[in-house]
Amino acid sequence: MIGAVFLRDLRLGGAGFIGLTFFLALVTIIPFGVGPDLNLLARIGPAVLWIGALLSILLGLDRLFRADYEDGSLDLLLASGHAIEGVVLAKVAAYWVTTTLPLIAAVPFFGFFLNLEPVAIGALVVTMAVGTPGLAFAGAIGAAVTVSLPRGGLLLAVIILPICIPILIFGVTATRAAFTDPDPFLPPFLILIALTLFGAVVGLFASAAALRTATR
Amino acid sequence: MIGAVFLRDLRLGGAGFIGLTFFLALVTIIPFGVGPDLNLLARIGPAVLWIGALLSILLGLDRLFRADYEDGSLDLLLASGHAIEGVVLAKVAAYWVTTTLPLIAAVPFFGFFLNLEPVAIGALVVTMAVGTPGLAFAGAIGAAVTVSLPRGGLLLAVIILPICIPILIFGVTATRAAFTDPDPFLPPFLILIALTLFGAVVGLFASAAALRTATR
Amino acid sequence: MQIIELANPTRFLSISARLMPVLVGATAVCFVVGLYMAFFVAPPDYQQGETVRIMFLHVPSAWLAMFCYTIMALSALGTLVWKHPLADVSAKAAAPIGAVFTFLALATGSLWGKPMWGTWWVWDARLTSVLVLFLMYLGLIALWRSFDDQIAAGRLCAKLTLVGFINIPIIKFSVDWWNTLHQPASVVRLDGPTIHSSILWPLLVMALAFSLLFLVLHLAAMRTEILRRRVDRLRRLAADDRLQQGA
Amino acid sequence: MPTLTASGLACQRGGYPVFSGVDLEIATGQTLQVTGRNGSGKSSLLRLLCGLLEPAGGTIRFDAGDPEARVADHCHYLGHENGLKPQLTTVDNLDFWRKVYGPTGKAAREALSVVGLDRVADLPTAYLSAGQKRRAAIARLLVSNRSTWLLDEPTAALDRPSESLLGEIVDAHTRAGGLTIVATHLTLPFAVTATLDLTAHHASARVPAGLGADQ
Amino acid sequence: MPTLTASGLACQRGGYPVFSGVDLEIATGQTLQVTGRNGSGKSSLLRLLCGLLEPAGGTIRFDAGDPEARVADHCHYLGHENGLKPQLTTVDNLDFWRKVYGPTGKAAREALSVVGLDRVADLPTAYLSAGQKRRAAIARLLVSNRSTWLLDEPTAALDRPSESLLGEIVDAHTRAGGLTIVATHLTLPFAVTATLDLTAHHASARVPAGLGADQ
Ligand code: HEM
Ligand SMILES: Nc1ncnc2c1ncn2[C@@H]1O[C@H](COP(=O)(O)OP(=O)(O)OP(=O)(O)O)[C@@H](O)[C@H]1O
Ligand SMILES: Nc1ncnc2c1ncn2[C@@H]1O[C@H](COP(=O)(O)OP(=O)(O)OP(=O)(O)O)[C@@H](O)[C@H]1O
Ligand SMILES: [Mg+2]
Ligand SMILES: [Mg+2]
Repeated sequence: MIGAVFLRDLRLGGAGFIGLTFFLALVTIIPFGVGPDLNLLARIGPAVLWIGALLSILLGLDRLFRADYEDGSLDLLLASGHAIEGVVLAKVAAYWVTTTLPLIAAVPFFGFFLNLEPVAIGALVVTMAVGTPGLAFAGAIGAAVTVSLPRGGLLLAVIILPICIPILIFGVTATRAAFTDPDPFLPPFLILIALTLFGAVVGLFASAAALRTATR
Repeated sequence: MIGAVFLRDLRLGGAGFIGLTFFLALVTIIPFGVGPDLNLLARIGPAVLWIGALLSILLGLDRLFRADYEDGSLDLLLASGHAIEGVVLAKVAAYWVTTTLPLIAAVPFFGFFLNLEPVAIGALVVTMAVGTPGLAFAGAIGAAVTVSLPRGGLLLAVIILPICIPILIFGVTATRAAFTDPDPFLPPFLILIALTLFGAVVGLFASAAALRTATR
Repeated sequence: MQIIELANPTRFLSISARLMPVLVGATAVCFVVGLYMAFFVAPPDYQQGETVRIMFLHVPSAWLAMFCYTIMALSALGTLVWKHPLADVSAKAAAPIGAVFTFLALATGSLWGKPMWGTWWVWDARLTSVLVLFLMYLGLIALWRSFDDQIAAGRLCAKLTLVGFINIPIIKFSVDWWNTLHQPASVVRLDGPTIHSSILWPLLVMALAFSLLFLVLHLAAMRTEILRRRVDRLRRLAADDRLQQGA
Repeated sequence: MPTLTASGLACQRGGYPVFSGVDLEIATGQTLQVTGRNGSGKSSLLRLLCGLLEPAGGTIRFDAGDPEARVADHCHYLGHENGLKPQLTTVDNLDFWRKVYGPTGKAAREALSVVGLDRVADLPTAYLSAGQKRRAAIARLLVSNRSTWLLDEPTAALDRPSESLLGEIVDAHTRAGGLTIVATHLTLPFAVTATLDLTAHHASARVPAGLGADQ
Repeated sequence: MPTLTASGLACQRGGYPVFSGVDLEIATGQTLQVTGRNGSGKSSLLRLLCGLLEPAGGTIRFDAGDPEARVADHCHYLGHENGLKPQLTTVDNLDFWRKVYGPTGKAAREALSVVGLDRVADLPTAYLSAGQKRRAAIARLLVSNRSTWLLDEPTAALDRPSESLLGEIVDAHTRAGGLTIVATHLTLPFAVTATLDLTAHHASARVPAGLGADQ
């Protein structure tokens, strides 16, 4: 069942583009914002890309469960005897693959825009690959809580942003540590892994519980 | 009719309360990423606020026409003998008033968090007031297109980006010019005005056309 | 039927109605005494001068900001575990009050920050985590207000409240875990208060006054919420066709 | 005195022909029932008439004095969806449509009391049951006087008493000289002047329009 | 041989009691029709049975050999919404549900041809008319063999011929030993073993639960 939901959501995909659009817009205008200072740009580059990833994950989340809720698929999935957690897992995984994976793949390209060193780009790809699934799962809580509301988008973002802050902090810290010398990369990176795992577990169960309430 | 649609959408749009909270959340996460350096924050502040405005416009965009499409109001409005352009105008105006106007009004407050100078704050208010309507109209095209095509995501990106990025660039450049000395404020600002007008006209007619096909 | 007996909002309404005048009186007395002590009894700080008096507003509001969220988290447990209807009402009523106290803590803190640190705002761990707390209050308020169905709203907000509770220890221990400008705890700590009694006493009285104020506001908000829900229910009943048959 | 005439009307949806060669004529004070199997194009025909779809062939003529008149300027369309915002009260919803269609008919409250919804007029529409919502949508026909009513499955979700209420409303409209076209496969609670069965006009084999006859 | 028994079932929605004291028992090869006025809780009862809602009181027992069995593991639920993705073709939609429910029944195409949709099998579901979509949802019941069918207004939007088709499908299911519970206020195109009228179990005065015993 998990596989079927995952594959279907991959095919339906689509939501990813708006995130990518936004990401592109963000990366393009930051250089105009900071002015022509390449060193500064390189310094804040990792943070910009991380924040961009977080925000573009937010952008499509609104429709994560809502489409299924509105056309009755969610009811059917829940009444099919399968665990809701499986449904959440499959949907979040598909969401991550369609929205965030392209972003991560594009990081080398964006990094070039922002004048990042190769090490920094490498570190970004690694930390983002590890950290963004945590963000997606945490975001799923917001998507599940607001699934029955007529206008979810902004509310969802408000609810989710505070929860995502720890992952953001350690993602950026680890990336920075990778290319600034004295700081060790491993400790923040391990914390990031722990946070993602924690976020995934909490997100999985909390959003499953919230979905159960929402279809009541 | 335009007045009726505008007023109804204002009422449905609810308070700008959520929008403001979202903006606050956004501003809060920036220092987590780039670090708490107040000088740096002051430099990227205008770009951050502009990005925030773009984001808050994008976040609710999905539902701009979709809600009316799904509950049948859009059919009724189109079958009432009125021009669709009027409907689009009213809805985008109401959308802008509910999502972006509160943000612009609150820019002085957020400027204080980001350590912006008064001149920068003033310039931001002016450029955002001029530029964001253009973003909203450009976004309306995307919203209209996705109503008719379930998988309009890519199209949306392709349409929105070429209009939004120039507006963002000139908005940020004009703001920076206002508080960095040698650069003149007027040229980028005039371009910004021209871009907004262009975006508004194109957005109005393109989204009206897209909506006409959506109800086919 | 047991749920009705267990909850008994009617009894809650009558008891709280009787308690209310007493509580309001006690709050007023505490505030008068506390403010008097804070402004006339407590000595000005040799270093900070008169600005130290902001502390008597700042510290209690900061405590209450955290306390209020704790109350909400406990209420959330009540909603999820015992399905107690009053727990819903309590959580919903506490959110705006908590937001106000948090705002007070932020406002007084930054007023104090200007003379002390030379800036209204810095992005340090303590300050930022309080700002995040403020955001969570606002998010929960927005979420509550978005729902028509109060039962569903109660359960969903309860889950979210519990998820957000991690922030409370972060606020409390941020000063110990990270280097910050903000000063570490001197009253509420394991090895007892380290602060001089001429300041400690006014502070404690003010804290009591704030707590009583919270209690009064919370009870009042809960009463309003219960009555509001009853009105709402009556309106829904009016919409029920089957009842109109008889009417 | 309006007349609505269509001749040789053809409809395509998503590139597929749905029906073709449909002729109809309906004059003031008449009611036309459109029937047909699922997918025969009943809803599509109504949408063609009110301009939500463009005909793939044939012509629609609407004579109402003014030569510029389009059906859309003179019609009420009742679709599958009710066009009510759940957050607004029922009376506010109707008031909105009254402004959009022109405030030439009954006041919103009055229209609601005609369909027996006066007691719920000030409740958010979300609180209403499916049948009550449908009645509120029917009340929309009364807030503005328009000569042509295009009703798509108007009795969906209505219980018996509400159905006969609808019958009275349509009868009154007919007596006042209005035209009504109703698409439904259920029996209607009012008198019908003529019936058009779309199954007969069904585009024979549902061949994709561009692809040639041998597919 | 499954049996589904419920006793003293009570339901609350949004804090309001909807019905209480509902007993029902249905065994293999039987069909139960649930009737009642609008809002009496027909849909809610089905959702209770398949576990989408939690009962406010009473018990549901499902005997199907295995003591761990829940209704959800053995049921097909047909709700108001069809659960079809407009972007996917009809056959892909069915294939998806076949994987979710377990591929124990007919192949997707075969099921579609049973409900007479073979010609539109490869069209995006968005292009189907209301009745065609409903038929596609009915075809879902055939792609996986499950003993208990919970059908909520299955005939909504169906024309006469499709209605009798549904009748045949349910009859075949009954003959094969399945249980069927149908919530509807319309007459059904198949034989019914028993009828449960929810209006009789209506929570007496609709007193709000919880917050206002004295109201
Ligand atoms: C907006 C800025 C500020 C915020 C958000 C803030 C927040 C807090 C919080 C949450 C507490 C309670 C801590 C606990 O119970 O452990 C607290 C206590 C305290 N704050 Fe602030 N604060 C701010 C600014 C300041 C400033 C500028 C000063 C003065 C230098 C200050 C001095 C204190 C003191 C003395 C305490 C009592 C600590 C104790 O004795 O336990 N705060 N503040
Ligand atoms: N948006 C659409 N795009 C493409 N084709 C469509 C669309 N909507 C409907 N169709 C097709 O047009 C045909 C007619 O549909 P229509 O909804 O008019 O039928 P109907 O007679 O109203 O049927 P029902 O009784 O089910 O309501 C159907 O075969 C359907 O497949
Ligand atoms: N999501 C919900 N939240 C709160 N109350 C609800 C919800 N859904 C339904 N109700 C209420 O529960 C009652 C029963 O609804 P239900 O949908 O079960 O009725 P029904 O018998 O299926 O009616 P219909 O014939 O209109 O389909 C109604 O009074 C309705 O107002
Ligand atoms: Mg139709
Ligand atoms: Mg029902």
